[in-house]
Amino acid sequence: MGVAAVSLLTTSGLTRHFSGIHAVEGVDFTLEAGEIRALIGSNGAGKTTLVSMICGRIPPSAGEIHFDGRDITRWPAHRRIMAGMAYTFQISSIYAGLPVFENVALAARRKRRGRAAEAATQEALMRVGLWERADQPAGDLAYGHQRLLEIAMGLAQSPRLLILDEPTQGLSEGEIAAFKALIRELAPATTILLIEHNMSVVMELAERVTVMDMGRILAEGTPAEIRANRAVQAAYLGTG
Amino acid sequence: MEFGPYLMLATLEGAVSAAVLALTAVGLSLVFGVMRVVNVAHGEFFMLGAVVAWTVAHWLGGHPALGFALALVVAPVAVGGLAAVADWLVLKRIGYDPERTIVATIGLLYIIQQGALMGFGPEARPVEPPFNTRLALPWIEWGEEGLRLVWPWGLATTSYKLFVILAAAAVLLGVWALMARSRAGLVMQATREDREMALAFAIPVGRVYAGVFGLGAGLAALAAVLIVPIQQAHYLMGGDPLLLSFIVVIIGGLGSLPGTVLAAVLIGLTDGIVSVFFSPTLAKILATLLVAMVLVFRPQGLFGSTAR
Amino acid sequence: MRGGGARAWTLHLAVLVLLLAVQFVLPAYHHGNLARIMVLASYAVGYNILFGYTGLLSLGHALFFAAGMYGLGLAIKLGGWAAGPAIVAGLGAGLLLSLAVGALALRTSGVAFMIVTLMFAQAGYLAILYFGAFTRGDEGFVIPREARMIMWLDLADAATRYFVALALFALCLLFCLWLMRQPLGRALIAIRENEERTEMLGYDTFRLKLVAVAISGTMSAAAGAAYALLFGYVGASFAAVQYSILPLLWVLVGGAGTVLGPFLGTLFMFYLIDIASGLTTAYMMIAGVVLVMITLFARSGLLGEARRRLWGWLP
Amino acid sequence: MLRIEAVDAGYGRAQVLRRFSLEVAAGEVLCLLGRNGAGKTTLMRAIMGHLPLMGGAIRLEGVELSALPPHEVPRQGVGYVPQGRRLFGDLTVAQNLAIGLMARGQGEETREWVLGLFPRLRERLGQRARTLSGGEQQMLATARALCLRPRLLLMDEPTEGLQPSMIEAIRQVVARMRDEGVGILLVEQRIDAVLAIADRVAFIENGRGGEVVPAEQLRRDHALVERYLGV
Repeated sequence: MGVAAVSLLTTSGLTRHFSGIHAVEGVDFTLEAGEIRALIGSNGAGKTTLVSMICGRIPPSAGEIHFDGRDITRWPAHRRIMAGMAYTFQISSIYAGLPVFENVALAARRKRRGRAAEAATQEALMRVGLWERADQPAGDLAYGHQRLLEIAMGLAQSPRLLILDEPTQGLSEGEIAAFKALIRELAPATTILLIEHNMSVVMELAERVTVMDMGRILAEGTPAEIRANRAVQAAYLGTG
Repeated sequence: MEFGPYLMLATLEGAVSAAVLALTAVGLSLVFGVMRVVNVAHGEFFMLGAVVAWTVAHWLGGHPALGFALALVVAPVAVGGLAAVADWLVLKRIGYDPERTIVATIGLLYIIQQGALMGFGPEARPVEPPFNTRLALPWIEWGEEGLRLVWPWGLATTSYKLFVILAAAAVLLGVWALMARSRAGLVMQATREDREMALAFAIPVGRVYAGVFGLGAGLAALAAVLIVPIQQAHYLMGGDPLLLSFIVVIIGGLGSLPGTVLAAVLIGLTDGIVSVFFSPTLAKILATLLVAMVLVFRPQGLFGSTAR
Repeated sequence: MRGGGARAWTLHLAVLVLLLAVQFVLPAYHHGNLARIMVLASYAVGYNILFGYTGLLSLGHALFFAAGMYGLGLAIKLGGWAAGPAIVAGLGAGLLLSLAVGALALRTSGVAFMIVTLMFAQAGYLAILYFGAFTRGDEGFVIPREARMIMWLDLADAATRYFVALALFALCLLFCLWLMRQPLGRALIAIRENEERTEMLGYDTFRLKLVAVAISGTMSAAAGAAYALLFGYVGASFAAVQYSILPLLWVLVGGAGTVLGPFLGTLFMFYLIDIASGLTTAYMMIAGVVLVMITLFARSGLLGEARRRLWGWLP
Repeated sequence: MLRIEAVDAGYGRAQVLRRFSLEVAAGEVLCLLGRNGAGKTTLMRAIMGHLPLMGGAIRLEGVELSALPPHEVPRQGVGYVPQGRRLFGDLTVAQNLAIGLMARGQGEETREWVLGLFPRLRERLGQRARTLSGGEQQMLATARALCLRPRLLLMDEPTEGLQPSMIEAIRQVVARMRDEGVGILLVEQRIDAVLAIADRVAFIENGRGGEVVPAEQLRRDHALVERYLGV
């Protein structure tokens, strides 16, 4: 067949309908190993639905998903995670009743045991700056810290593909700067797919940007190309 | 008796239990539909209805029709009122959390059941039917000179049993009219669909909940008043109606009124017919397993359309 | 939950030592009661693994308790087995039934899960009545004294009975304490706290829940088998819905998701009902009032409240 | 008219609004701008009483809304068009309107007035709300709120996912309400939608109130938008 390089993730014709509404319509999306990709678009454009299908939270109505050369369309979520995906939720979904340490340890234990899991937990918590709070109940953390905890849970899984759904929402300026530095450290060992509203984060981090509108991919390109794209300005920035 | 007439007799008996079951189950379904909680004490409200009916009839004396007529009014109102109070005192305070509601209503079940044991005693007590004419029924037979009507011995029902069927049908029609045609029905439907939006349109959701809980219990009590001249009042009589109502509500599709009535007729008739021909225990085992399987493989019920 | 390990083990071992010691000072009546409570508490510990730690509310555990009881009882009565192999039969029955029920019921969740488990248990109860020719239905049957021997141990003897009940209880308690410090136990707690998140961390939540049902069901069966063996009676009332609700009640009273809570709850309710039944025939009313009061005022039960307010390290 | 005074609100232990203050005058459209998660919908729910306040107060012409039980708030003349419309989907268009009319005891006259504003709905009276198109659903959600003859109208992303013609229709009705003296608090994401309708714009960031500026200023000063939205 002569496929030259296998992309880390491809979707073809991926579609999802919710009671008649086409949330995502025939999306062909490709992610190369090692890149940092941003996914942008206005509310309701279908970004979260698309990544939810990629990581198996919701089944697609039609289409296929390939990860690392394998057809994972029908895999349950946990199997995709074990194959190397990690997903952080848009609205932070943590174990509010458990200590911060245990939150991350649960993530680390999927691939490691005992001391190794504890070490990975500690490392992830130190990376996001939450190590001092390891023994607090996670529900007592401030909103911004809960977002960081989500990211730490993603890191602790040492994923090959890290999907971050609006990670900087609710973070302060200083925390956003630290987040950017962290993501730069992770690539290219980890491929990163980022849903983001904060344009400064998108423009500074992403190598390529994909724009969605009304369930379809509207444009794709480097940040500079996207910034210059009239169609994107009209649909997303609303200043066309 | 031959098979045909026998089947007809079984069907009639089944229709009586179907009628009473439909009333009871619609009460449970209403509570589940609007409030999204399962009331495990529903069977005890049924039992209370029977106990109140006996008490009213016993105190009033005179012609049985008098006591019965009074009980038809007093029992649903009293039991419904008690349920509304329980809603206010307990369920409202736990925020209608589905799991805690189940635990709390199990508690209510024990309290009501044991309260009845203390107040009413362990005996089964009969209530005299207001009228009870025996009606012999005809059967059609192929004779030597073609079709003819025969009156087989034993094929009979009573005027009271026919009344039960008609009364239940009338009440169900009333419930349907209430839900589909009245302002109160509109308010209940709006509350069921979106509690918060109901509040945003000035619907006092707390009072609607108390009212629905009371109405559900009242329907169970009414069903019990209808059946008690046939079955006797007993403090443990709530178990079977609860289980059967569960079955009916699940098969009919949780919270759907037409589905519930349809399922009640189906289950009531099958129960009546099957227990005439087979062991009632075996019938119950099969019905229970069937319901469990329906919930596992078709959670929207046999007659429900789609899951929400 | 890091640390606190040594303290927790010390506390639980101390409780077991205390239970070992009190038998020498207790009057015969309470001595017998405590043996019974320890067997029932083992049932509650098993129930708690599913309800308290995994967050699955079953209303059908009487089925597993009865599976242990009848598995053992029928093996002795019909098969003429000795007590030892009969225990294995009881445990096996509990394991198989819990796997089957779990595989089906876990396709549902929340209220539907409660109802499905309730229905399966009800079917089991009715089956016991239906096959009255073998089970003697409501009446039940007595296990003869000569069958209640394990090697040289005479289980009908009060002192032996107490020791065996304590051994069973200690086994269940320490197993639970150990399990909840293992990755498996932690994953079960994670499912209770946030199932979707747990799935998205790569855990096969269905399989884990099935394992929880199986552990919980088998432990319940062990308690059922022990009850039959120690007290010599097998009856359908142990399969009725009441015996599904009782462990829920005990666990709620003592504190769901605490290791010692089920024992405390069983002890408390046993004596509450014991005292109440001296006063009135309607002693189950006490259980009803307690259930309502717990849902209203003490969501986390005796030990749960203690953990929340006083000792955060309590397992 | 509407005074939000140093409101604290949130869910459980997570506080979303922090000492948030804002005023809406009669006859103006005030747009609330902020990123996802900034607390806009939380503010709407707090005004409606769906979320108990942890501190502060909300008053409508002197009446303390935050002291009323939630179902009394609409009776004070507060109409709510929530995000995602949240119609009573199993009920018909006519029944949805009937529930709106019931709230403040409005009669036939109000119904005719509302149907006059949205003639499309008149053709759909017997249809179930969930079978309407997205634009019609938004019309119905707006019409249902107008059935209260509100003094204050809360609209949460009313143009989300709509076609331009529908957006225009909604916008015209909003302008008309404003001219009749209704105070309108509008949450929007798209700058163009905001600029087209707003009199004033208030910013919200991490649950705290930011600047409140005339919409005019926003048209000129794009740096302001970038600061709050990062666009």
